[in-house]
Amino acid sequence: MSPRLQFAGISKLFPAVRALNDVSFSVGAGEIHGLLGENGAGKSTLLRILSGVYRPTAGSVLIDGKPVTLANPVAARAVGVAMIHQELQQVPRLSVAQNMFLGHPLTRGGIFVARREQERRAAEALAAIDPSIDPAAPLGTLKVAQRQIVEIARALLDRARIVAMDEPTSSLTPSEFERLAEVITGLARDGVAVVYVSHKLDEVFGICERATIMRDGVVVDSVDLASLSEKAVVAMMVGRELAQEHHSSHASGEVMLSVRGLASATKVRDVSFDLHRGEVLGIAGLVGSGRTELLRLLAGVDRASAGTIAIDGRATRFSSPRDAIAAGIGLVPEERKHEGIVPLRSITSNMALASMGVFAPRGVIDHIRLKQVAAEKMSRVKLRPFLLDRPIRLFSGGNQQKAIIGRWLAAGTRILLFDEPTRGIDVGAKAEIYHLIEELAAEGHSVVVVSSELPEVIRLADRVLVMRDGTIAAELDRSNISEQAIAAHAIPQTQTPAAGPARH
Amino acid sequence: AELAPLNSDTEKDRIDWSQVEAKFGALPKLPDGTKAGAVSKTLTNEYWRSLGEGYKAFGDKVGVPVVYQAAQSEGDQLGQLTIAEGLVTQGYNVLLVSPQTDANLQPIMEQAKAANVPVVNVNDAVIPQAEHYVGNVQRDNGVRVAKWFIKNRPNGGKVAIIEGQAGVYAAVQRTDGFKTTISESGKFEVVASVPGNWDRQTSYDAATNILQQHPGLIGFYANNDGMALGIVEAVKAAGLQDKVAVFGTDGISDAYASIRAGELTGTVDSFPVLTGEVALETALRLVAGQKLPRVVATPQALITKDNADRYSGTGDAVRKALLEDAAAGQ
Amino acid sequence: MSDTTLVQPRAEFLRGFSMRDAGTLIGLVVILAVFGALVPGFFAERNLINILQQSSINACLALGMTLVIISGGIDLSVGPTAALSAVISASMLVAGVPFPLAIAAGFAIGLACGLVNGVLVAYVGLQPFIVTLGTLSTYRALALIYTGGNPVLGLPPSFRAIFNGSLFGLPLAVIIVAGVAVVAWIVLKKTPFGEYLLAVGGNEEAAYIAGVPIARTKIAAYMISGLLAALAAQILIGRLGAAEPILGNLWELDAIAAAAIGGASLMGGKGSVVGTILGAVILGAMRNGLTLMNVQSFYQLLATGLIILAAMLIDRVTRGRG
Amino acid sequence: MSDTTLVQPRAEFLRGFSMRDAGTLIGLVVILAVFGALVPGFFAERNLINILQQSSINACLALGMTLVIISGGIDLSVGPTAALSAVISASMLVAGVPFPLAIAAGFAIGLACGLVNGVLVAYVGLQPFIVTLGTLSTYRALALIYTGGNPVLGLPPSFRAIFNGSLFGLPLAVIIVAGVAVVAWIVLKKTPFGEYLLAVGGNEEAAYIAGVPIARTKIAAYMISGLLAALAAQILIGRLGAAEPILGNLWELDAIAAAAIGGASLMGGKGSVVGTILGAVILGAMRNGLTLMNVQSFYQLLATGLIILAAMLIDRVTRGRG
Ligand SMILES: Nc1ncnc2c1ncn2[C@@H]1O[C@H](COP(=O)(O)OP(=O)(O)OP(=O)(O)O)[C@@H](O)[C@H]1O
Ligand SMILES: Nc1ncnc2c1ncn2[C@@H]1O[C@H](COP(=O)(O)OP(=O)(O)OP(=O)(O)O)[C@@H](O)[C@H]1O
Ligand SMILES: [Mg+2]
Ligand SMILES: [Mg+2]
Repeated sequence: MSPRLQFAGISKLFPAVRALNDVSFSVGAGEIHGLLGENGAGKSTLLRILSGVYRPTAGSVLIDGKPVTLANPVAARAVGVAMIHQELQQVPRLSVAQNMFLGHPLTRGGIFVARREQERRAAEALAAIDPSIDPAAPLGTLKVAQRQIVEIARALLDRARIVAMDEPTSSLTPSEFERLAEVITGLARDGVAVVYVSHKLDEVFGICERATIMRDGVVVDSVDLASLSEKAVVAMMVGRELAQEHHSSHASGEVMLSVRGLASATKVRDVSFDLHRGEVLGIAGLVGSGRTELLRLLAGVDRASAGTIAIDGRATRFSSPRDAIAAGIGLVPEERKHEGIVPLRSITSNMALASMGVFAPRGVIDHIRLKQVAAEKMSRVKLRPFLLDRPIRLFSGGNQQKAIIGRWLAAGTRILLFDEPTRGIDVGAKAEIYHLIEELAAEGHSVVVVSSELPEVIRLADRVLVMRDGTIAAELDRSNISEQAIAAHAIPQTQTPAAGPARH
Repeated sequence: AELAPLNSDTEKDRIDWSQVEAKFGALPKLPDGTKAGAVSKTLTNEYWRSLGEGYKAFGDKVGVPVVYQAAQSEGDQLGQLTIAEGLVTQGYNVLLVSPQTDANLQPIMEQAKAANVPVVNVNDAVIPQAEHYVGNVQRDNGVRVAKWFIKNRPNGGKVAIIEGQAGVYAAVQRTDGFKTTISESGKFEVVASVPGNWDRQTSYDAATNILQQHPGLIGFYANNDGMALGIVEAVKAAGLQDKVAVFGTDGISDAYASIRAGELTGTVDSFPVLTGEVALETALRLVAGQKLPRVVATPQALITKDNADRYSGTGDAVRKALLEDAAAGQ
Repeated sequence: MSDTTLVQPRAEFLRGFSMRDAGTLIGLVVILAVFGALVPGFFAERNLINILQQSSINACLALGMTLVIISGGIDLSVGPTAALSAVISASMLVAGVPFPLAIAAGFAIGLACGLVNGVLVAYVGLQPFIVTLGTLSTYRALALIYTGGNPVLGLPPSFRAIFNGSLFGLPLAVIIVAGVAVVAWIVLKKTPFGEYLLAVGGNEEAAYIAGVPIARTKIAAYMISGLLAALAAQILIGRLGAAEPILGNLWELDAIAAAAIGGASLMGGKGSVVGTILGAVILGAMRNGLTLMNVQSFYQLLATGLIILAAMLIDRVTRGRG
Repeated sequence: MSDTTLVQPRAEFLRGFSMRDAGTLIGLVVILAVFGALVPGFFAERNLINILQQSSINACLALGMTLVIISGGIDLSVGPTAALSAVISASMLVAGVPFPLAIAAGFAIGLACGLVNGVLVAYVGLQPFIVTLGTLSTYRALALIYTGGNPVLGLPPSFRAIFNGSLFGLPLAVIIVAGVAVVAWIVLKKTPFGEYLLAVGGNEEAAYIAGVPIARTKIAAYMISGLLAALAAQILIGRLGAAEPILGNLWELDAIAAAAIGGASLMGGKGSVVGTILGAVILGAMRNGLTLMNVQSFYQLLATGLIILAAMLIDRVTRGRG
């Protein structure tokens, strides 16, 4: 019997980039197939071909042994392909349900949108993962994690034969993943072929029997995961062994940043802490506990309603990010596409944006110097492909993130605030970024890392602040940091702490 | 009976402004509280401001208050309709309208009729249903300039026309009058007839291009004075002021100044102040119940350096000069 | 999640009438109050009807413009589209063609003009502003060439009566446009097409991936705009009794102003039928009030500019950033 | 990481002259070729200089417009800004104020007009289209009120000589505008402000977080647009010898057309100085050619529309989607 889904010799050429080269593998009905690879390996490109967004330069896609023409997303949907895109593809002004049914609305008599019916069906689909999401709410009022859940639920509505998921959990918590895993295994039981892309290897090992590993646009191998260790898979992805890194602390006693009684108009209240030179401070907490908002206050993006921020002992007031940047603070934001990059501009321009004064000491940009610095910083963050003049929108998410980190390196920032620094970033790059963060700390930078991935916090932080309901619920020093301890403080007291950092 | 659509240039039921008093006597006494409302195209053109001055002047003379409004720009058709409708609702006894186009004030004719308010169409665009029209013959503007060329440039030559906004009545008529008359003489060639959109800069550029392509050109006719003054600058910039005659239309004060300075060759003045006076007088005679011919023709004259002074004195002096012209049958 | 408040059903009416529309309404109320205080007779029934009638043509165009703007486009060619439709309908009427046929021909012209705009935007991928700037000249030129620049006169009185009558004391034009507004509201709020418009203007890529027919949605928006321009043309020639090739000069600016005052964002993805109608009435009331106050035209122009800015400011203040 | 070939340095000239500009250039060449074939003397040196001179004012405005468009805005008020600047400079000149002072006053007016636009857009957060639609009326009204609607005549010939002269056979206006273009090119390509403009128009939120002074960048763009409108006004009154309050009518459309033909995207974040200049010359060559061919006015209007569309199409075809 022919496999449900088969890629046969797929190649894709973009101007100046060969994103895919002769990719072939297949996925059987009822199989959950992992697709692994570093940033830029070509995973999203392959899935975008499957979902009709791109057309392959060569090769074909076969479903149940028959070649199919995937000329556009409608055609792909028609042959039973549903896809969750890596970048959230949503219309903020429409409701959750409208977004889920966009392009194929339920109607009454073919004329009017059957709103109630859509909302009912949407609620059903959402219920499997997060029943708290209101299908009638405008999508724009949801948080990233909820928006991602909506995206997943949308794919479930289709009752497709093939479901492709491109990093569906990048903003989700482990407990949300668990519910998603149940949904996915349910799909597989019903005979759906699932292609699952994630940089979180534990997830892939958790739900996939088989996986295809890609590197630089080619298939390295399709393997049975049961017979392999994570380490071996990682080695295949990155083409080398990743050294097991251990935490090392560079914190000094010198206070760099001192926050007292900080509050925002909306969520954050009474936050006080010190950040030392060379320290990596982790901030953990549930979704919506106010971590992002706290970072935005520190970075001058939002204005504080009360409290003080002192840098090197001097009290400062930020009325815009400019002030914070001048004081040596830089934010690597959570929503890269909307808050991080200027899509049409080159890597170099994106990098230089925060430090124009440095590159143009006399009003005119010193392009020679700019290029040198860009080359230097981008090789430090290991940009791939190394095309500094190429618009950043053409890079994979992980590489966009590297450019944003490079931005702060170029600006000589002393205090770096990372909001979910490795969301959507592969194991290799992740290790690079961890390493980078440690290097920065060792050089005397101070770093704040907000992360929903507890292993990440544990790996990096010298000290962890746990946020709950907009304020700091606990402070854990290195010796006390553990997943259990963090979870215990993150969850509102009235609930019984479950094992692991469960939320909701 | 249905009125035949008005053509102000050819209507037979007409009277020259100079004959009105002779035929219909002095202005009769008006009902108490008579007030007149007037709306014209735009105040951004001196011509229409002068017309308003004429209304005001005559209104002051006979003790009738006049409200004078204009649309915000030339071509603002619905805005002008709104203004005119406002005047009807406010209960003016007579309306003087200078419509943007032949049609845009048509509803006013009906509303005014229902309210028993006479309407006088003053100059330029012609409402076909208008029962009363005061103004000059648009075509005649062009004819007069053409005649000047035929008389003063007996050897003929190449001439060019810079037109107003495409499709506007006055522009079409003036252009046609000039073109037909000068072509009939057989000695002249109209080498260009292109739009200047009532705009000085556009006319300047067009004139520059025409002069460059036809170095032997002997004259320009422009549909208004603003454009003519733009052409004058282009002619000066090309160093051809002695060879190229430039004519405008309207007789605004800048045109007079330029004529006196020897730059603009001439303009066809249609005496807007006087036109305003005559128009309001006509309107008030209607209010008083007189039956007047459908068209009251107002004067115009070709102004050149030779006669500029004769037509640019005070209101009364000009009136006298024009009455003399009328008597002399010019 | 504690936001259960959001799930409670709201009345359908309130769904249609957003916070943003409330801002526009406040703007209208302020302007009406000011004129009411300054102009005696401003609130007379006759004058209020005048305001509605005088706003109706702009409102009609602005509704089409709103849909185009929501789709992320703009239609500068509405005036010339109306002119072309008007002269062709009118010359057929004068030639004795039956009304329904002549009117249908006018509508067909409007649809065709919109189709050309839409195809150039959606399939060829040109920028809406520049496409409709080009067709603005082209359609106007066609109308002028077709008529030789002359107005088409002598429309049958019975035709004029269609668009010129009254019903329950309201001008038919007002009723027709109100009907159009209701349909537009339903289309935007209740039909897949309305969703597609919002999606295409709000996030074209997401809409494409979701399978929204991008090109067809955009083309339909321009065709509706063309159709409504043709309808405005019929109303106007009914009122004027003549069709001129230069009719509709600068209509696009008023229509865009009405849509923008009503909350449409020229970045696309946002706009309100109710707001647009309020915006058109704000502009109409302003013109009417200034005329009744006998404000000299230069100062009227000044007031026009300032009131547009003021309407936007009031709205801005009442709804906060966003 | 094998794509090192792409990192090789290209000549700086080629960097400034992008693929997109090549598309515009081809459009220009096609239009020149057509007119050259149809109009004898079109390629005469004198005529080519005429074309440049006649394009210079629009090019000047379009450069400012390009910066505003890149920042994600639009400036409809350039014409009235120019008019206000012109009548104030001119009346000072006529009153005997020394040239530098009168010219400086004109420039100050331009900057002030731009400042008002910029503040309303950047600080108050209103939509650029509607803000400048409002100031379009407001500034025009101020110019009309200031002059009572009359042109200001009798500019000193020595003043006129400043903007009206020639250098190396080229009109001074052309040289001035070329200089402005070079400066604009440098600003856009070589200065932080240029990067800020592109970033603000490309992704305002990201630019803000990266520390770009959003408000100041936008305001500066509008002020430059105002300043260049004032410069265009000085050139024009030098040429015409009179300053009219109605000067600059519809300038905004030509300027936007030039910028759009040259590749500026009205969505912001994209635009080219070279392209804009080519766009202005395309429009200028078209007007010139049509006049020389003595095309009748209706057909000129038709040709104007069609050529704008053709220029966009040629460009579109030569560069592919995007
Ligand atoms: N539209 C495009 N034009 C040009 N190049 C592209 C385009 N889209 C993707 N690429 C390039 O193709 C390569 C593969 O990218 P892709 O997004 O498929 O990677 P990925 O494996 O999904 O990475 P990530 O894990 O970061 O999501 C990258 O080098 C990327 O820069
Ligand atoms: N009620 C809300 N409506 C709309 N946006 C919200 C709301 N609450 C929070 N946000 C936005 O969602 C983002 C995350 O919010 P917050 O700082 O509260 O959470 P967090 O602890 O960082 O959690 P996470 O980033 O994991 O979602 C921020 O950008 C914030 O502005
Ligand atoms: Mg990807
Ligand atoms: Mg967060």
